[in-house]
Amino acid sequence: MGLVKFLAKRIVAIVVTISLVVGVGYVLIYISPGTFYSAANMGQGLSQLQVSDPALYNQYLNSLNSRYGLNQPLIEQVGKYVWHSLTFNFGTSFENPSIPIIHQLAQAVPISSILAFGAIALAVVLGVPLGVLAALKRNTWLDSALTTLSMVGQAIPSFVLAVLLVLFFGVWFPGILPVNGWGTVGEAVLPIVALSAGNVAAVTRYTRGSMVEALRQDYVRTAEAKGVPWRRVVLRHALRNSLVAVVTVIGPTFAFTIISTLWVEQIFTIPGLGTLLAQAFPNKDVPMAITSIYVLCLLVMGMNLLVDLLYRVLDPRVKLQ
Amino acid sequence: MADELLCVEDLHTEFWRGDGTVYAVNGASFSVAPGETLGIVGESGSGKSVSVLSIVGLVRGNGQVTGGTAKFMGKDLLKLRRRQLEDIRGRDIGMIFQDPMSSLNPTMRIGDQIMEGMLSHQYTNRKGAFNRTLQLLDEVGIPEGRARFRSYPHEFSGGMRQRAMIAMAVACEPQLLIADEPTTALDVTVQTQILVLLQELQQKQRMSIVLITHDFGVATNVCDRIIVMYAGKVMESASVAEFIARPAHPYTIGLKRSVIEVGTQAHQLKAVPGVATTLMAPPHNCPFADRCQFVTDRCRAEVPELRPLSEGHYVACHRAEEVLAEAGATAVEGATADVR
Amino acid sequence: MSDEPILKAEAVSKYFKVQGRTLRAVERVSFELGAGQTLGLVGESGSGKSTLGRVVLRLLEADEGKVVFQGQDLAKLSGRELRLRRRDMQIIFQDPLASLNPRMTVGAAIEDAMVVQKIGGSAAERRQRTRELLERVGLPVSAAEAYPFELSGGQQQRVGIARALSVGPKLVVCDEPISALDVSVQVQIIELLRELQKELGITYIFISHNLGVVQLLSDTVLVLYLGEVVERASAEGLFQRPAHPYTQALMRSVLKVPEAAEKRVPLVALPGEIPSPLSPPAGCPYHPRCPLAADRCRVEKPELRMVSDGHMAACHFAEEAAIGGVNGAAAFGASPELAASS
Amino acid sequence: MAVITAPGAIAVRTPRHHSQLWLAWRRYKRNKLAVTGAVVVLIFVVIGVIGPWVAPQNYAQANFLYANHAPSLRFPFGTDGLGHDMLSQVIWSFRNALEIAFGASLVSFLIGLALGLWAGLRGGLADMAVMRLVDFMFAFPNYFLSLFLVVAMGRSLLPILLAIAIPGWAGYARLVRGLVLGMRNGEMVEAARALGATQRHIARKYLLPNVTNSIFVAIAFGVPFDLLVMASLSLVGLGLRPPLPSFGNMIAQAGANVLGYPWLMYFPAAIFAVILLAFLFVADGLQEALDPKAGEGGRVPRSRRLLQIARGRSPAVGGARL
Repeated sequence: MGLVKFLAKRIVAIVVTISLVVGVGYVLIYISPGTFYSAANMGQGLSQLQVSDPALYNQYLNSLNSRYGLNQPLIEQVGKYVWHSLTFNFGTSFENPSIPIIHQLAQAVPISSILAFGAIALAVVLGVPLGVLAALKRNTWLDSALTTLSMVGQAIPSFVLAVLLVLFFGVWFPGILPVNGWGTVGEAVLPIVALSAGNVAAVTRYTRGSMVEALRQDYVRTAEAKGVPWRRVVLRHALRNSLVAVVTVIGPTFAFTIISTLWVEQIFTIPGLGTLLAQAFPNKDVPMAITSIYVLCLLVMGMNLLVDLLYRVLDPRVKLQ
Repeated sequence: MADELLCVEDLHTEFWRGDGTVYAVNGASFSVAPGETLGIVGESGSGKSVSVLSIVGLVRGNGQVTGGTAKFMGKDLLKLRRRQLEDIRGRDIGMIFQDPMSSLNPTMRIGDQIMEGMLSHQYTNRKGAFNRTLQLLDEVGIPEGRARFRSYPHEFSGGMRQRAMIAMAVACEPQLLIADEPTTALDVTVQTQILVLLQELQQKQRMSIVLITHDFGVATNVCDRIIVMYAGKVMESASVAEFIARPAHPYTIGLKRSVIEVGTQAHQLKAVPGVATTLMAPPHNCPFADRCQFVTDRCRAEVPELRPLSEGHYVACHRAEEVLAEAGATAVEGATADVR
Repeated sequence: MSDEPILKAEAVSKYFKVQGRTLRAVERVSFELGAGQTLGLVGESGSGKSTLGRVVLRLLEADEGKVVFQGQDLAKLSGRELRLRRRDMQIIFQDPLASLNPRMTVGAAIEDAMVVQKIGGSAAERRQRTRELLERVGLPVSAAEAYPFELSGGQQQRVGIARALSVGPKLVVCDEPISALDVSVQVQIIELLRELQKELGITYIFISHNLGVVQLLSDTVLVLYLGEVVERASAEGLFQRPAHPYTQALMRSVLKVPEAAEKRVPLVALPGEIPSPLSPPAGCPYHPRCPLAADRCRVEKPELRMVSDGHMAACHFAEEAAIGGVNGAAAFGASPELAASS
Repeated sequence: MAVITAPGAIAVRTPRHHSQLWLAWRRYKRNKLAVTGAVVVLIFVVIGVIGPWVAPQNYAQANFLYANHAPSLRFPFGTDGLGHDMLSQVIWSFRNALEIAFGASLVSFLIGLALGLWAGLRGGLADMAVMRLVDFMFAFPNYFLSLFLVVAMGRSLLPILLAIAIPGWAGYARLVRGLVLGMRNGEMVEAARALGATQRHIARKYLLPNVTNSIFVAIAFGVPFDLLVMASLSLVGLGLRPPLPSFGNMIAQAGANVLGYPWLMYFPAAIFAVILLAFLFVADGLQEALDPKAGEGGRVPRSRRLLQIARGRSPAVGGARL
């Protein structure tokens, strides 16, 4: 009952937010200076046509405009775009009129998802135990080493790390791991490492903080007073309650990771969403630009919803609202 | 005394803080006989909680026990390894704390929290623990045990939480129950309920209780013996009868005069001047000297040791006899003033 | 004392909205308070005593009823007029540290009160007055340079008192001013408050859950239960012959130091806990816990009524309770002189 | 006037009083990493300011004769495919990064401060409107809004600055509103109201002094975050339009050529990482130094503070804003 209502509310919120993002994004691109049909989009032939036969050129542009609905009033265009997005009817891009966007997405989305989810999973699997370790060994050399390391890890952006990895495995020690392309398991290793380093650091640091806090709590003392073995005190009482806090950072961390994926894909030349986006935006390929943002938003918001549900499972005090 | 259940001698505990070392417990000694209720009273910072937590190895943060012995059932608790202490905690020594909300794990069902201690000590098997938990819930006055078993702490009222804490502490029928300000966070009407419950359980299980409190009314109504702590030292130790009739330490007398209860007349009140301070160095004189109206040069130069005044009445004051005599005189004077 | 009461509350109510439900924090409370007198408010946590204290000062707006201070309906004052009026009515808080600005020294905090009210003359004169106030509340002048967190709890409370006094109030609401302090310090603060009242003729509203303190300081006492007054009497009358079963239970619950160990009596507990103010019981709010509860109590809410001269109680059976209660109190260890006087 | 308290009560501990700022500075100085970070940031700022006078070349000056030179005495950082001296590029990048990161942080802070104060002090409808907007901003990664804004406004300095700044206000607004609300309902403000203080007086003497530290810390974390966003824009082809130099452009360009001309990567990437690190150390140091409660036994649990950062703005866990 509560769950259904909660889900309904959240889904409405997601639809409204996404519509707003798509609408605002569309308007911003629409009002941007310059034409939509650049040489990069349409090929060199178009600029030659502009010189040789201006009338035909204009006719051609008009036909394009009506094809993409660009000659309608702005408000109508926005409405249509939002509606098409929500119904997953994306049409074709300017650049690749022959392939429906949905087909391009079908290829790109799984790739980016593997990278992002892989990076998050790695962050949790490594970060939580390291954080617990640092908290238990508080104020020792191990703790300061882990803390400093995670600070450095958080500060170095994923794309800089990606470049360093390319340098390392491509220039200095070539042949160990592939540094570009996509298709084999090996090709996923370096991008995921680049993406997750910052996350591992963040999760470590955060887990450490909340563990230290949890170990200080009265209920931990109660558990000790009951004679509960130390290992269980740490796992069932301290860690279990810290996880509640750690889960809250998973949402933001995932959002950040998804965005980092866009950058890292560029450096490893991986044909994911980032590649689509990086082609679409500078060239003002409206359908592609908006669609890729739309899909990314969906991913992030879906993850946030999942985190909220998980949070509810972990903390009985939280009521869904 | 060989028949004591717990015998603490010359306990020292220090805390390391950014700005120096805090001497929280400075040579506290006390003992608990089987079946008796010992009250430890004192103001905040007197070391009453820390000294008890020190014994069971639960001093937190940067605190450390730096000396003393604590013999419990023939073993010195301060010398045990963690594993050995874990065996004793919960099984032989149960504990309840001041704030029942923060003392309960918010993400764990009440029933599971009660069972946990029993299962850790292999006191019984899972099925047995479940049945015993239902029985315990009933004993501590939590109705509908089966439903309440599955509740979380935040679904309980303050009084109910403290009852659950008590169920947890007595689950393994410990020899000793340590109650650290168990009623301070509760309303007065609930306070009495909790104290009555503790008395009932004590009768039933024949355990000793160490009751830490700052409330003289609670201590004098519930305890058999009372010790007064100040600045990490035991200032006075006496049976409750002696304590009520012949307090001999100026601090005890001051505290008793500070107690405001229904019926207290304004002229009976007399403030102890000053405030208790934490010691940043080991005491080299009587720690109460600055606030004491009986102070002499000796008090400022020499630490008074806890010494017997009469049978079972110990006091750490150089001038206890004079204090006692004078207090008796003023009591008579006060009584005559009342009559007038 | 004086004929015209300095403060009058008429059927004051305050409601809060909590998750779409109405919490009746204070319901139809009335009282009069003469100048230089002390009104005690007692009750367990959640009884609405602190809320009432704030409504009286219009720190919270009353939802119903009115508060008349020195013949003036406070609700009718404009924001400006109210601010000016505040020099006559002040408040002392339970947690002095939380009520002081951590970024202001003690001296600055006290001076700021005068700056706000534009009193105290020049800056130098204000500083002088601050020094006097500090000395008056028992702090050294050097405390002016200290930040609040550098002081002990009792000293912080003295600062709170000095700040309240600095504007020369006629009425001071003391909201549990001693419950966070150690016993020995409690007495110091109480002595200070009593001295100040005698010296300056201040009127107090003293809020506390400690019956002893309320009895000691008050002339009149209101006993609150779930936001409602269940008993109102002179301090003497209330503590000698409590008429409401709740008041009696409260008094029984306070453990007194017995006169001798042999005179100890077994503890007897009042069953149950204060219900959630979000869903108060029907009829008399106290009936689920009341030993005297009859069918009538479950359906009919008792009005506050006169049970003896100047002594009001909201109980259908106040007369019966008054007799049984005091006997009961004796049985439960109340002092013999109280029992004897019945 | 009778002094009723006995001598003992008068013993107020009177340490030598120092201004809060001095105490904060003393705490800050103890943190070695933070001091090192501050020195690096200072160097960065100085080079950013005097850059145009010390750079060997103008950033736009290309020389095809010297394209793709490895680092040498003449070109310590090497040259790129158009023959730009990478050292000069780096020095000019300092300036651009400085302007955009500080500018963007300032602009988003000012917007956030105004809206947060308005919402927190006004309450009611204003608060609801602002908070709905904040919720909206937090629901999706703000980085996407930056992308659209760059497309709409172009790729020179001011548009990029605004594209980073405009989506960034929500974190500050929420922080300021939260601080204001937390205190507005607290006993300190109640006490001030009881004294008869006006809203203005309360805001000026009670609220503002108690929020500045948290805000300082938030900005300190915000600057490196904006640096990161700025650089990342180049990776999706929306950074400063060349020939305007920026770390993002250099890294993106080098990423494409890393197998052939790896030196293009060494210096820009390393220096950029060091700068980010330095800013982060400074922010972390400031947080510890400016939070006196943390020093006084930690009234605000550290995890709570971390949570505030995580939900507000922090470079690595601050995806909420991105």
